[in-house]
Amino acid sequence: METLIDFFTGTLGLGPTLALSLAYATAIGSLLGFITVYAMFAIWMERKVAAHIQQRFGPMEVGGWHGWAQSPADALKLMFKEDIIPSGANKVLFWIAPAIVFCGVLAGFIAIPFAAGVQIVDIDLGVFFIIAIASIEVIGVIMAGWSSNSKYSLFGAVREAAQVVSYELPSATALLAPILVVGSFKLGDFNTYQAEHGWIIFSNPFMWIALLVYFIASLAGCKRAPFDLPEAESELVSGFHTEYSGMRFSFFGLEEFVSMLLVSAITCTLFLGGYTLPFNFLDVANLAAPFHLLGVAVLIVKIFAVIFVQMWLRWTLPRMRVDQVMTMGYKYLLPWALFAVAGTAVWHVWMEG
Amino acid sequence: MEALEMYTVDDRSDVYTEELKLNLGPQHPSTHGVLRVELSMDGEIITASRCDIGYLHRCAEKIGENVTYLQYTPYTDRMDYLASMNNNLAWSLTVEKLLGVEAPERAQWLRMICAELNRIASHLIAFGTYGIDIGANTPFFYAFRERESIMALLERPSGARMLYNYIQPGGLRRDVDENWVTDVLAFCDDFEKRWAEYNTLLSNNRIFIGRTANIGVIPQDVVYACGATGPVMRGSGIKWDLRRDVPYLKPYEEVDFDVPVGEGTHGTLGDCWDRYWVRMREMMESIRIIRQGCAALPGGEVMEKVMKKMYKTPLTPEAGEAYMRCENPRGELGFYVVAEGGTSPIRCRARAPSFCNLSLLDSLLPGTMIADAVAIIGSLDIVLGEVDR
Amino acid sequence: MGLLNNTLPDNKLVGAVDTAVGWGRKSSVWPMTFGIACCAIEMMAVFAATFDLDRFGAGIPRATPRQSDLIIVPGTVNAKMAVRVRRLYDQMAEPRYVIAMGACVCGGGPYVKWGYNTVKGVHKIIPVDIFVPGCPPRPEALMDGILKLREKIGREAVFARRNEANTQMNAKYDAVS
Amino acid sequence: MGSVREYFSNIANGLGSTAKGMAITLRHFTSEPIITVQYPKESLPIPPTYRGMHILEQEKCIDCHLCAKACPVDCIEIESVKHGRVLEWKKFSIDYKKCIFCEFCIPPCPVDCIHMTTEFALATDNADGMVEDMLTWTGLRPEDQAKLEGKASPKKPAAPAPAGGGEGDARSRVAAMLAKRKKEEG
Amino acid sequence: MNEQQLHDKLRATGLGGIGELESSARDPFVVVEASVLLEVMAFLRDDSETAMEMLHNVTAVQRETGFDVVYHLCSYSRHHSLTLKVIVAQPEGEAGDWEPAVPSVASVYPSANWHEREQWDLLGVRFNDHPDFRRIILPEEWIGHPLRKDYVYPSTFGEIPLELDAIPLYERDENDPPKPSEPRPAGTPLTQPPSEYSTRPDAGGRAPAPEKKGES
Repeated sequence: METLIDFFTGTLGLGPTLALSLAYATAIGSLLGFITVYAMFAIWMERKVAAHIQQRFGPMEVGGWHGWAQSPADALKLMFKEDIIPSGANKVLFWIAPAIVFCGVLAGFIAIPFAAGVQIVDIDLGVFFIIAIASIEVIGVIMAGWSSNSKYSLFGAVREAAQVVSYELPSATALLAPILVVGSFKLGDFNTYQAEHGWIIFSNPFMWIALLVYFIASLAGCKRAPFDLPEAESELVSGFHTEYSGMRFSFFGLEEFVSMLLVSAITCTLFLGGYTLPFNFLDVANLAAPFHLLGVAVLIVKIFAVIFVQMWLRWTLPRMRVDQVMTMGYKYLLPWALFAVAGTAVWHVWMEG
Repeated sequence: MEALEMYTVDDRSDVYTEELKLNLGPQHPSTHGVLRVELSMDGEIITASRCDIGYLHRCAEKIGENVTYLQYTPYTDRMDYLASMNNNLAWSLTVEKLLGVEAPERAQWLRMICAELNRIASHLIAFGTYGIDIGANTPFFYAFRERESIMALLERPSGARMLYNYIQPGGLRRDVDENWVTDVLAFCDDFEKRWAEYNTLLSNNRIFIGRTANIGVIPQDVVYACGATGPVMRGSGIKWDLRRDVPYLKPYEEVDFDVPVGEGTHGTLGDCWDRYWVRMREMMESIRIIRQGCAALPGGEVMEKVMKKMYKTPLTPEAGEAYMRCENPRGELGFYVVAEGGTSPIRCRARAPSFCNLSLLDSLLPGTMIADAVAIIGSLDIVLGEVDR
Repeated sequence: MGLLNNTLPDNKLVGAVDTAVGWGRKSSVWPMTFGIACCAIEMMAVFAATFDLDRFGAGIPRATPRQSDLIIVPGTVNAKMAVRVRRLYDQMAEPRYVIAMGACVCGGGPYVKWGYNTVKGVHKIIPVDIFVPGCPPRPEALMDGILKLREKIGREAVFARRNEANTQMNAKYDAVS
Repeated sequence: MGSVREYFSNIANGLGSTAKGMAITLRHFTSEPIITVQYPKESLPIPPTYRGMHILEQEKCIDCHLCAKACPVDCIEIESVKHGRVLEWKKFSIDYKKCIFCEFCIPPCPVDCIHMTTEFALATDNADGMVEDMLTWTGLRPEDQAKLEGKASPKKPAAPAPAGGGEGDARSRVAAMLAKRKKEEG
Repeated sequence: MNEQQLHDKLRATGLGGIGELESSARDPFVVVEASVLLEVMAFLRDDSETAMEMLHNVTAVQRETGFDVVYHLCSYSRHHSLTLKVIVAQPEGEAGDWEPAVPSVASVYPSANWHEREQWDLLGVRFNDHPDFRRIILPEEWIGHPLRKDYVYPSTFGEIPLELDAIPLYERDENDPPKPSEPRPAGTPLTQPPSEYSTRPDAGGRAPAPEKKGES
């Protein structure tokens, strides 16, 4: 972000406020561009992964090789669909809900460091900022569920509220373990720490439990795999977005994949060494100017590995019931998260001591 | 401690709550067709439920009274469209009982093999759609992969993929081609490997067991009271199978197979998991039957000579009535035919197993959640073509 | 919308938009999980692995009528079900297409003579785009029907389905729903 | 104590069965062959006994209406004028809106002239486009007129002009199948 | 126990109204009086020797002289089954919509609940003191009982056209909207004539005589 500001003030000689706003504009614009392209690719990837697991081809005929143009075609079609607002619906809430859901998840990307300098703002409370912002999405979902005046979407919204709120507890506690090791909340420090000391996941055995707990809690956070109760396909017809059609529905579809991206980015940055290679192989953090963008590529490869595991889980496991999701959250994940944090603390005190 | 009581709300008299009427409507991903269940809900818990059927009523019994005996066979296909070979078998046996005719030896063995193949295909669909009801989409695709090979096998002699019209009164439409039996045996060997795969994928999955154990428990007296038969009855521990206890086809006496019964392995006896597990084990029993059937397949004619003329002039059995029960994948299908000498019966009643199994639903649903309701409907494995006829 | 409906001149630009949007709609037709009878099992076979419909982008069956563009009516529609089919069709978002799958909904099928409560052909209650006869039609026959529907969608103008003729036709249907 | 043991067995069982299930799906993802039949390019092998669209060998047909009577849904309509032994064909149509492909019209035919082919692609977009006409020629052929007037009919081979139907639709494919079947017998 | 021993046990109970065992038919049946039906059923179910656990099937058959309701009972522990018949003769007075009445056995065998509702729905056989007596398969507002021999096929149900060559709704023109079928006043027999272009069986809804179709 600083390089952008220097570029605008230095070479173009603009005033500081104009340069700052232009820098933020370009940064957020490129972030939005990356996210939409990523989302389209992720939807296509999900359909191909699902297809090959089920021994079929998935999208083939649309576009050229292996149906690469499938997601743009879906987006184009959804744009020209009729935008239905149900008669009994609460118009304002119905109209604004997808926007809130999408912004809630998009705001989390401010603190994610994609490469050495490539980060919009290195917020001090980085990790907890992301978790807090990502929970705004629940408000949007409840709005969507309540305002579309259909019983199924109301059930979906209420389930969503119960599930996501109760899964923030174990996910936040599980993230305490890496924070203990690094000693700061800023995501930039995580990368520098992991550049010198190697990946946090290998720092002590309890970290594996923290990673597993966080991974499961993040699945519930973005309504995926065994926890896709809010839009349970077979029970609640289509959950909270039953009444949405056309472009509004595509926002909900996009939001699911963007929250997967956000959650995988956090997992990679905190546990799997951000944009650094395993034994700081190429010392990516402080390479020369144009090459430090290699970090972005490293981070994206790791993100897609984590996303592949999420997709792989979705097409294997059945769905849990609402009360089972709650018992798992409070009885199984939370105690193990605390155990992992306590274990890490004891381990480090004993190692340094 | 009493300070704590002050805060707990014991009597909910002043708390105003309202019953929510929910329509598990005719178009719903997991009602296995067009069944509508009116649920009144208290939050996620169902307090009362009432089934509303008739969305697929296709006047089967009125057609029975206007169409000749042979021409009614395709309509029996369309009653339980997942096990149409077994329906044809039940109808043909009823007409043969009415006429006092016996199908030739080879036809009876081929009927048994085709009926068992169709039973496996029907149980595969029950397994696949039950996976989707509980949320796992992949078992559905593996189940349909096996089902396609069964349909290809049954397509060769009968000529159709799903509604066969192959078993007709007096025998079979035509004989099977020569390497049909070897292909059937090849399918049986391949199926055993796949079956083990299904179990690791779904049956022993902890989440699946959590979703189906101890849910929708049917005690044995309710089974008798509501007239539930087939896997629903065997799931509750009653060891009864028409193929073994009242053999309606001679080959069933010469073939040895055992009748899988629910044992309450995960949770109490008679829950959804037991019914599901009975169906899975019945698939392996059918494989055993098919292997023994293929080994002992006699040669000879396939269609009774005196019945060959029924294609040209319709059958006219003399006055009388006949009631025949056969073991369908979903339970005991009974045809009650009253004939008075014409070319078509004056009354042709089908006692559909899904119709009786579904009458259990109203007593099972209250007290469960929607996710369990979906699991219970899936475990009863109803087919609406048969419920509404 | 009224302005855009019928004042668009037919020139290169509008033609190009039509083909582009037509390609978009054609290559992502989302059917509805709506199964009535035996044809529904053959429709499930079309979604399954052997005849994968996802190859044409139509592989995500949506459960709600709002998000689905294509309603395949597989199985006999009787008097009690006709009102529901009609309501489902009304709830679908506008560029919506109908495939009548199976002889029962093409023109009565096996229940044409003695069916006292079956609707002889679903085109009597909702406008049908493609008829796929067969009892039940093979999965390949349904895919043949879907391919023909895709060509028909590809040729359609962007707002073809929103002009007056279409809305009047639907208005006549309000009697049923 | 029992609940603690059950607590840990739940965890072990859950993780174990999930891992085994994921192993299977991974094996399917990597090594299992894809079994999709890409319809427009390839198609499943259809057995000859398949019950698809009908074919009529018109020369053999003696207009006895037995197939029309045997049909449970009366979807076969036959109209022809009898001039002694010669038939002047008006119409022999099968209404595929009603036909349930039950093959009851095949056995009663005394001269065995109606068969079922393996043709299944009948999708059309007009409501009454599903009434397929089975005739290869209508009215009287030249040799029929000759027979009528009593002259010796010239011995030129009957060239049945396939009535109507472009290349793509089902009728022409059935006509081609009819010609192929005649070659096999002839 | 075969049917004969079952019949002797029934006779041994001393209940009146139990007819002869019709052993000549393929499934030997016993004709039972409507009044004594409930006690016979309760006895067959509770007696340890007969132990008829399940009522397999309830069917009503319309004959020229009236209706008979057939009950198939079967025992799973004793491996035997029995058929009971209740014959309700049609009094000469009424014609058309006369409804035979038979006591409901839903109190003894709950499975009869749905079977009896279906027989009422399709054949119009009334079952007295049935717990939840309404149509099960046909819509609530359906007129008439379709399986009756003299049933006339309706041409529309409310607005929905049920005829083969009815005009599709979108081809109707506004100026002559379809006349809504006025509701039939209660009690009047179902005599609306089939519309002129209907291919319904010939007038009166009677199924065409078989010889017209099958015999050649």
